[in-house]
Amino acid sequence: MGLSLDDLPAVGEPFRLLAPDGSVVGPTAVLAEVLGRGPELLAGMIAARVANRRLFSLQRQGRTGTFAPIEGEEASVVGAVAAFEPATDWIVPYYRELLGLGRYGSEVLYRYALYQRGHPGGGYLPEGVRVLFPQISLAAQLPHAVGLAWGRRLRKAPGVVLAFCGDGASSEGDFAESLNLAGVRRAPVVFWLKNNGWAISTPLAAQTAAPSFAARGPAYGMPGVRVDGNDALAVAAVAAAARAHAAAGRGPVLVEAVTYRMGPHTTADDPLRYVPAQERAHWAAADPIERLRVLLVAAGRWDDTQQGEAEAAADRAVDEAWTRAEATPVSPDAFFDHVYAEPTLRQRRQREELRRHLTARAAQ
Amino acid sequence: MGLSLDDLPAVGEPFRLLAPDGSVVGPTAVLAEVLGRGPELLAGMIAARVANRRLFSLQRQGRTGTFAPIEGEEASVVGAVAAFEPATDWIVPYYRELLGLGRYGSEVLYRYALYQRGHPGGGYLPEGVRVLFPQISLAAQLPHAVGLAWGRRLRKAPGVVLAFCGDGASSEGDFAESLNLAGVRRAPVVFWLKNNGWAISTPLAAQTAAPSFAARGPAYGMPGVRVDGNDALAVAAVAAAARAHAAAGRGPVLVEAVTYRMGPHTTADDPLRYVPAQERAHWAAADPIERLRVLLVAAGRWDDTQQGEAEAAADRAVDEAWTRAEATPVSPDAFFDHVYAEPTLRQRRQREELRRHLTARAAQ
Amino acid sequence: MTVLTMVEAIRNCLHDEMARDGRVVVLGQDVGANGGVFRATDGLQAAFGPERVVDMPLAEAVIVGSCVGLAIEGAVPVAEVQFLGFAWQAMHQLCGQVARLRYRSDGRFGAPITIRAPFGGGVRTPELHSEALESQFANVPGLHVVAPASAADAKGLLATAIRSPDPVLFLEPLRGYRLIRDEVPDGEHLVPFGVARVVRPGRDVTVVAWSAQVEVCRRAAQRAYDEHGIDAEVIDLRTIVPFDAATVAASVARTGRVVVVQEAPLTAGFASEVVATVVEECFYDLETPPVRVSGWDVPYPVGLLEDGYVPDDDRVLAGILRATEVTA
Amino acid sequence: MTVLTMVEAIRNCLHDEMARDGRVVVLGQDVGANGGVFRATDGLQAAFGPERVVDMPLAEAVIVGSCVGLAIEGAVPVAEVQFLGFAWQAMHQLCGQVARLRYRSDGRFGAPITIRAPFGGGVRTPELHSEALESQFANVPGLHVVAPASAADAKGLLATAIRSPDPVLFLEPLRGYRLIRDEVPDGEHLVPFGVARVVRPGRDVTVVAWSAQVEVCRRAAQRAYDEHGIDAEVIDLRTIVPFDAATVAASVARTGRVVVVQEAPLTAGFASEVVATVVEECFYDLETPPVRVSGWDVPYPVGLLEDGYVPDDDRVLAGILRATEVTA
Ligand SMILES: Cc1ncc(C[n+]2csc(CCOP(=O)(O)OP(=O)(O)O)c2C)c(N)n1
Ligand SMILES: Cc1ncc(C[n+]2csc(CCOP(=O)(O)OP(=O)(O)O)c2C)c(N)n1
Ligand SMILES: [Mg+2]
Ligand SMILES: [Mg+2]
Repeated sequence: MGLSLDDLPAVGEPFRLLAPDGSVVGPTAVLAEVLGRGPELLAGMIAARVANRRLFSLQRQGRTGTFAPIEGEEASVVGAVAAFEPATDWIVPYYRELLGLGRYGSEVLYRYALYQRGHPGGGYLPEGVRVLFPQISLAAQLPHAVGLAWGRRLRKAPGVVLAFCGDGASSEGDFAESLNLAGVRRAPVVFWLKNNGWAISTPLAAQTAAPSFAARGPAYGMPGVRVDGNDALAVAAVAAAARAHAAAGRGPVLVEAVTYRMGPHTTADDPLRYVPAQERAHWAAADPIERLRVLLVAAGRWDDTQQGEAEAAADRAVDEAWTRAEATPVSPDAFFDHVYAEPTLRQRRQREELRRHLTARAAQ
Repeated sequence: MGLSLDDLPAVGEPFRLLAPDGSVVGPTAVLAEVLGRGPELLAGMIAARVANRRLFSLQRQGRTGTFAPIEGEEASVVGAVAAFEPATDWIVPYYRELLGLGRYGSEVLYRYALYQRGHPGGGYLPEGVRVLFPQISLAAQLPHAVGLAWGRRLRKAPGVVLAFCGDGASSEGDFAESLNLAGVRRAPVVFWLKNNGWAISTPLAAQTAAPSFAARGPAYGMPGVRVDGNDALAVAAVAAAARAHAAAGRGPVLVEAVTYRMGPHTTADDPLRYVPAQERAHWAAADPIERLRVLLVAAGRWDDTQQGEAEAAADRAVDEAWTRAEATPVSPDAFFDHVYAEPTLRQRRQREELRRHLTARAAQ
Repeated sequence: MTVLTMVEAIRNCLHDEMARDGRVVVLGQDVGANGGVFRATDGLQAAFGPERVVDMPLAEAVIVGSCVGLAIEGAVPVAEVQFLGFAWQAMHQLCGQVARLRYRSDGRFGAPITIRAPFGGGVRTPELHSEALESQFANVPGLHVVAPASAADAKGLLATAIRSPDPVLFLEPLRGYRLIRDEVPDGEHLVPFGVARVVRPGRDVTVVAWSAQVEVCRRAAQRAYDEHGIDAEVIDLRTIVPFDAATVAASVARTGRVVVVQEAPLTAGFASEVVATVVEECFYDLETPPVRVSGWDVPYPVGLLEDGYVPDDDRVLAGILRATEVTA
Repeated sequence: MTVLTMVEAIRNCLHDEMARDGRVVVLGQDVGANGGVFRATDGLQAAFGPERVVDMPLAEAVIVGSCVGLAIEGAVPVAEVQFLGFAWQAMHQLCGQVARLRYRSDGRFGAPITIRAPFGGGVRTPELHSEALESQFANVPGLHVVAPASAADAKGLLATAIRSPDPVLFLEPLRGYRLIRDEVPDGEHLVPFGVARVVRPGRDVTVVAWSAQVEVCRRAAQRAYDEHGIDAEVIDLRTIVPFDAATVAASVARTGRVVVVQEAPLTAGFASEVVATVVEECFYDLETPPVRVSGWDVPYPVGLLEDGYVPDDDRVLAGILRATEVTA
């Protein structure tokens, strides 16, 4: 039953169920197991893409800061998260996944809106929503992920941690140290490396000479597997197998999801400076949403009404999140609030000084 | 010709030529190629062991500081260095190899004596001796090694860098970052990981869950191979193959030499607290010096006279180095000398203050 | 009260806190069977088992960084960095992550994390074992930086650190582990953060120090009294962050003179902060320029040169004489 | 003379130094085809090829650490850390290795290594892009720490840095890359380290700053003059290490009052060093307590809160009024 990690490649062609044109190329038994999740995955990916496009215009309107688009990588996020349990499992993102975490509830988008606006409330999710804050320092979230998994084990709480990172982040010392520690402690972590071809302008060949990132799994005492990150069903199947491995106490797993960053690195980046046009065209033809849509429509599991509803719902979700975020007040001296549980005497004095200053400024 | 890296294991039984009892178990063609170096290797190992024992008594006499014994690991150092060329190749040690670098000249032992005495002259070797200073910060020497190799390539100078580290150091971020960069830049570095079973009191099982350290080679785009680090001839053969690979422009290599730390971590350590007695006994029976001696004596290439001469020469070398080091003066304010090429104004003032202070202290 | 060395006081405190609170976990290099390279964790693994006293892989960044996740999941991590010089390997996790967990999460997650590290000179260690880096961490809001000078304070401050809802960098003077011995209260003993200790009251000049330099200053003060009739007040800061400026200022307001002593290099050391604060608070009380007695602006030196680097009572005494305008 | 933005001046300088000295190599994340995220290295790879302008893997420690080996083998590395906040990832290599290469080797190896890094706030970046960490590096002997405030100085100091036989941490104010524009000497232009620049002479109070805060102080000084008739002297330190205490002290000796301005958190920031030095050197000249105008003791804040954190001319002016005892 199900997919075994042992059957999946650590180097070479990533595992896939569907070809870019939506035709079935992988084991039909595996496909049968995940097909039922298809509409949910497709809706999740549409939500991510719609939101992503909306953010570009919000950014032009000055309603959100510079952001890191998810376009092209929807399957590698939505499909992975689909295998995890909000009731027990932590999601540890970096900065490019936030629009793909709808499975963890609408609060994620609202908090991401706060984050994008530079509001301090964007730094957490409320109790019960197991999504850690966006991480800017590359790979720095991975030690935290190991700690979360280890901490749950310590208090005998079930659950697996899904920790994202990029191909670039794999070169940081924190990546290696985290995998190694997770291996030693058999911490239930699924390290999910989205290989999207680029780290800003740095291509894979300048990032590593290794034939795959998944090859690092065995080097640190865990399975390492490659999956086609633009094949949402394959992603979901591999994620489920990885989660099951970790949940069974067999230790961590490294998954390399091979995908592609279709947009700029961030809205401040100009990929025309460095991305070869034919590379982009190649990947445009491997779009994760289109691939799944074709299959589901052919299978009678998706139609235009559903498509329209999914798009409209995604639009509404962005409106709601942004409206709510824009209405969330913040006091200009709020940065003193949570540095320590109790402010130091110095901080209290500084805060008074700032208040006097702000009052004077307002009076001007 | 000779040994090919492709034939060597990355996991499982390390490559060896001799069994612990000195009987031949590896390919005789390879053995034939390195056998001629046998006496030189044996003399080098004896020199290391004799010096090591002398250092224990020097330490008790207060003539040297805490030091990190090499006992048990002689083959994994002397055999490796034997394959490298003093005229072009850098040796980048950490702190446990210094007694095994006789191939690079007698200045190494003298400078190590200075180092051990806490003399600033112990921080370098003179021009022409390509041995970098001892490194205390674990794995921190590996980025330097990559830089050295890359720097030589930049100016089209030939040569390969032999960089040592321990099993413990392999867990540091610097280890992974360095291997990865060397892979990308195809830098001619041989990373030589001495797996001696322990990092102070931390055994392998607490250091990594990986089946071998050599497995990290392929994960960073280079061959990774295991050799019996107590088999000097096997070590020399593998080191030669690794050096040839790097010298040919084929990029770096990771070698894991499986050996054992027979002594305490340093003279300040008490291994009885944590080393199982039977483990030590097992490895005592795999002594690298005895193994090679048995073979060479049987082959008529070593006799008691040579043994006696090698031991006496080693003793003399220690006497000479220590006598010279103890006669090397140092000024008590020498730490101001080389912080910057030119001291800052602040430093000049501070130095004057210190001199006044030292004069007053002397007058007391 | 029992007379203990500092390392005994630390070990006892770790034991008591682990016994008291099942959430406390000790992690670091060689903290298990070996009991730490200075034996500060000796016996803990035998008492509490390998799940609560954990020998970690040799990787400072993930030792410190994993505490973030552990703390979020309800543990109370007490990590050891084997020597403070190797905290640089974990700087991004300690200063960029641990220190701002509460802040980044807008108060959602506390970071009840203690990072213990030996530091300071005087025992002829190899490189990077003796560096006094406290001011680099004092410049990082979100961290508490604690540096006890007595065994009693080591116990009382460490207990406060472990129970603190905020991260604490707990600095232990390596030359003091066995040399520092004093009466330590039995049972529960908590010393609050941000309250300096007057080690020796005096009227003529205020001498401020922390960690191992406190004892050096006490000796220098005694000599100032015996040899010059100068009555120096010695203040042990105990905690660098929070910095008890009030106690120092009150003393300087009385004495009108101040000497600040540290082992770190002079430039941008924490002594500069103490001086800058004192002149802000006590400008009109000061009768002579504040004096810093400090390590020099050089890397911590090799063994043969160490004695010229670490401030000794001669140099502190010279500083006291300078502040009191006595020409020696 | 040509009017250039600061980033243009930096780019020109890099180009000229690479053309002048074939040993200079530029390495860092995205410095090649992309020309750096701020375009500081734009065009260099096209001009000098991918062997001298090298896109590095995403790993700060080895970017900085490999410079040690490169330098020993005769190269002159100019590395970029994409934002100073990520220098923490390389702290052990920068402070523990690069900074002490000459020292550790007893003078055998120099370390002609330049590490460029943007820093400082005001442009609503994500976390860890705006932190002003200069004092943490100033506490590390062996490093020079340089922080130009004008395009001309950026050129002249960067050229000096690249030619320096010692390692230099070269800090570029990210909000100044395009905003700072001034006349830059054509051709070779070298500004020596350790020589502060009097930006605006004045008689009543000395204002000390570096990097982007120099312009803030200039504006505040103008307002002090226009609105209060106070004539402030503004001094740009240019280099933090070496610190030109003499120029600052000479000014304070005349004005008797000093305000030091920085973006970093107050506690243990470099402003404390400036104040401590000034009171040592000019104690009897000072008429009022030195004033620090600083970032607060909080991590660099998120975008919506940034304006309350970075010192602005209002706050510097308030500091000037305090130092001159004018109640606003
Ligand atoms: C430690 C660190 N170094 C540098 C940066 C600057 N930076 C931001 S994103 C990025 C590239 C990240 O690439 P990758 O890990 O592949 O993730 P992707 O953006 O492609 O999703 C860089 C270099 C950073 N944020 N953190
Ligand atoms: C970065 C760093 N962390 C910690 C230490 C303290 N320390 C010194 S030796 C050692 C163990 C090293 O083990 P390994 O790398 O296996 O080398 P070995 O001593 O066994 O030869 C430790 C933890 C150090 N020197 N550097
Ligand atoms: Mg990427
Ligand atoms: Mg070892």
